[in-house]
Amino acid sequence: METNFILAGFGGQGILLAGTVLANAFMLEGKNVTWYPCYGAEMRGGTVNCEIVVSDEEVSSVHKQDTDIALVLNQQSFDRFVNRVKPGGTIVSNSTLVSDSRPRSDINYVFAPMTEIANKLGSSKVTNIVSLGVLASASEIVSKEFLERAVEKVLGEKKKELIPLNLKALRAIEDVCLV
Amino acid sequence: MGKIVIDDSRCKSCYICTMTCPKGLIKKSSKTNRLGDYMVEFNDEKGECIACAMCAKRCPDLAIEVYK
Amino acid sequence: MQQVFSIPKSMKKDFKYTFCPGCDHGIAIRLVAEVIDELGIREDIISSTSVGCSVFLYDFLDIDCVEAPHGRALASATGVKRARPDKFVFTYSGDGDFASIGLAESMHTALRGECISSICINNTTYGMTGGQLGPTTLLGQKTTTSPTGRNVDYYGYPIKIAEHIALCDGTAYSARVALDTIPHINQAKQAIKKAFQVQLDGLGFGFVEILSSCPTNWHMTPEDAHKRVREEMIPVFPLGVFKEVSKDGN
Amino acid sequence: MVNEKVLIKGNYAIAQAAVNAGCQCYFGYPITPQTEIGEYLSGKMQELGRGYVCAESELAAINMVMGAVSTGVKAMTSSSSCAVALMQEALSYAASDELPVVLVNVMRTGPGLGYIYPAQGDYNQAVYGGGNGDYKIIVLAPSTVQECIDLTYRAFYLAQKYRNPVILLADGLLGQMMEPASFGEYPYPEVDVSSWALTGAKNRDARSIYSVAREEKKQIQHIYDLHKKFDVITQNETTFEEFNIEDADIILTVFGSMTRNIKAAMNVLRKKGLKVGVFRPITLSPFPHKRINELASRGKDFIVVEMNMGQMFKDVKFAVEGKVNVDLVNRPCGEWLSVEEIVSSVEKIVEGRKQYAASV
Repeated sequence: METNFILAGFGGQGILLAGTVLANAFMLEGKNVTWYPCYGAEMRGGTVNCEIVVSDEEVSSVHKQDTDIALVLNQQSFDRFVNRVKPGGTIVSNSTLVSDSRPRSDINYVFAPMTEIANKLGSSKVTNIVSLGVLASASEIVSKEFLERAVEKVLGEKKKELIPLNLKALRAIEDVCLV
Repeated sequence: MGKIVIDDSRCKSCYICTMTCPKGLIKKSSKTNRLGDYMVEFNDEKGECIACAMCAKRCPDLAIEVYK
Repeated sequence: MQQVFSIPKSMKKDFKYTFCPGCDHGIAIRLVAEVIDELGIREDIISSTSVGCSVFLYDFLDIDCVEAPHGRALASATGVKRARPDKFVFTYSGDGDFASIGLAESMHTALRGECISSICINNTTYGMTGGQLGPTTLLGQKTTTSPTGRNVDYYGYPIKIAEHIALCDGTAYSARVALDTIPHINQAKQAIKKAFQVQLDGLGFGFVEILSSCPTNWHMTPEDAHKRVREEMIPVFPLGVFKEVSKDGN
Repeated sequence: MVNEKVLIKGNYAIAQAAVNAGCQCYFGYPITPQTEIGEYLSGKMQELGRGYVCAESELAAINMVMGAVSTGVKAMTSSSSCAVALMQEALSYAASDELPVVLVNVMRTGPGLGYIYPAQGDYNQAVYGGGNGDYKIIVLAPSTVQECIDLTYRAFYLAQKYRNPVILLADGLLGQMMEPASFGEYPYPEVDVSSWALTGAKNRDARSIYSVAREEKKQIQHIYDLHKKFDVITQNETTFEEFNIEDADIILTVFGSMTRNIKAAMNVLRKKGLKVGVFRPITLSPFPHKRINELASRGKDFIVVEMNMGQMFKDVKFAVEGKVNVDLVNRPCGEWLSVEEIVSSVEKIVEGRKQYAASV
């Protein structure tokens, strides 16, 4: 089985890093995975997204028009990607920056105030990792245990001091309900 | 007293040496090379050459050896 | 009798110059060979030459040599030096090669302060292709591509290479010399030696621009060509040392 | 742990593989989507005491590589499409000089500046070259990040073994994507370069490396020799990958990053009852003409799928010698072909062939 993810936000929100952590988690789980970025010419403030495909077989297509799960951290990304979610798929949104609208009836919506939670933890910079925690709660495919190991692997020795905060961010939301 | 030896196989008959020698000891000869140009010859009957090597230093084809 | 002037040891055995009669390349290469002999560096040399009459250096000098495309001698030399920093690396180019098609490579090699020595033969024309307007063609000079003479409105100005290279911070030595008279030939050899010495001392880029004649493309006798170097070129391209960094850093 | 899997970007994989292969010098100029190669190596090469120059242009960069490899060391540059165009002159020289230049082209779109979408428009540029004269380059086309590593190793080895320039033809997708891969160790023996490398004329005759023999006969002989050498390369080094070829009626032919889509399309088509196989040249030059011809002799039709206006298509057509049908499923540079599009295009072609067969 193959599952596609799109992670999107604005430059500076740590989207590519979140995607890297997610892809590492899948790799550690022994699955086949690809990570593919897309960003505009702007270095900061422009839109950024990356696509992650995980599969038990060889990944068939790194880049696809439609996706199973979208994780969006700002309004612009919500507006852009809500129509690319497959029927029956899920869009997970950062409700701190995305207004609660449900333009389609054939997909699932998850809203969580990710930036707000991150700020409470001490830094808006961990919004991306909070979002992965939400994603894990919303999707069976993503495992929090492997995400934890992936956080440790990606941050590594060089950013060791950041690991505890990020692990906390990952656990900040234990359960979310599909709405 | 000095002496120079001109390597005819290297000389291209540019005649710079004939105008360089302060004593006028190098002259066009009546022999021609493969391009039909007159070759140069060293003629020092009176033993005037002092091996100053000016001819050799200005020879673009390294065709002159100088002895003293 | 003792031989007082002979062919330098670093010349290839039985070499025959393939330059036109009266061409100063022959003298320039001899001076380079003499300097190599005097510094005792022949076995450590990897040189690079690019297209133009200068490319045939490898036929005359008994040293390792890699050919580069037109204008790229300095880039190729940079590669050699970075791969083998312990080797002695020099380039031998013409003005078209060094200052026109290869100007970016030349300037940047100087700016990086590569420990490379570079000889540039300036004869105010593209010799190998038959005497076209080059970067150093003098104002008023007629060439096959400036049939009425180089005028500023139409062709712009010639470049003063040695001065430009001297402005680069990575340059350790930059000089302009000529080959028209015996004293100038002697000075030229000293300049080449210094440009080589700054590399051996690890001071940076060493450069010598050599004003040379091209009797064939100037349509002159060799002697008249030397007269032109003296009377027309030197007033525009003054001889001298434009930069010299010494070992103590001054 | 050299065999441990790491999640790594194609560009970084190529760069680290170059380090492992013993690449002594890197020279480059930034251009998206391959800039990470130069960025990664700038720190790495300094750390290892190896050579690195931020060149003033791509022209300078590849000529620096030529200078460096002439001394017998391994060296490389990397660039992308429109900037690789600038390097063609040097590739022609390097082929004639027999210099083991390694060039990585992480393709973007074209013609002209193009955009940074993944593309396969430089097949002709790499395989047939933009430089002057009769010369041939070895071209390797990876399809996964793992293969970016494996073929970078192979590029350095083949370059020195045959004294021939090698192009690693990746694309923006492979350069930018991450995938689990492991480096292992450089798997090839070191090639003895002592018979030709320039190291200074100490205790031996002086050597010079140049592209032109000024005698007509020698120059002509040189070209014959270069091509004889490439015949040996073709004999020994042509590589390709096949899937479900044996019972296949139709062979989808593809190179590089598009391979995974094609394999997925093959699986879909097989489920629909079409006997489809996949053939992928790994060496685009030397191209596996012989194998394709064998398959054509067995009556298997070909459909070439590529992200350009039909460049490898011509080579496949040439290889089958008119024995079977060859069709093209393609998009211009940068426009991604999805599995669904490939499936429906192949179905249309098959239907068309059936109708044609019924009508004659």
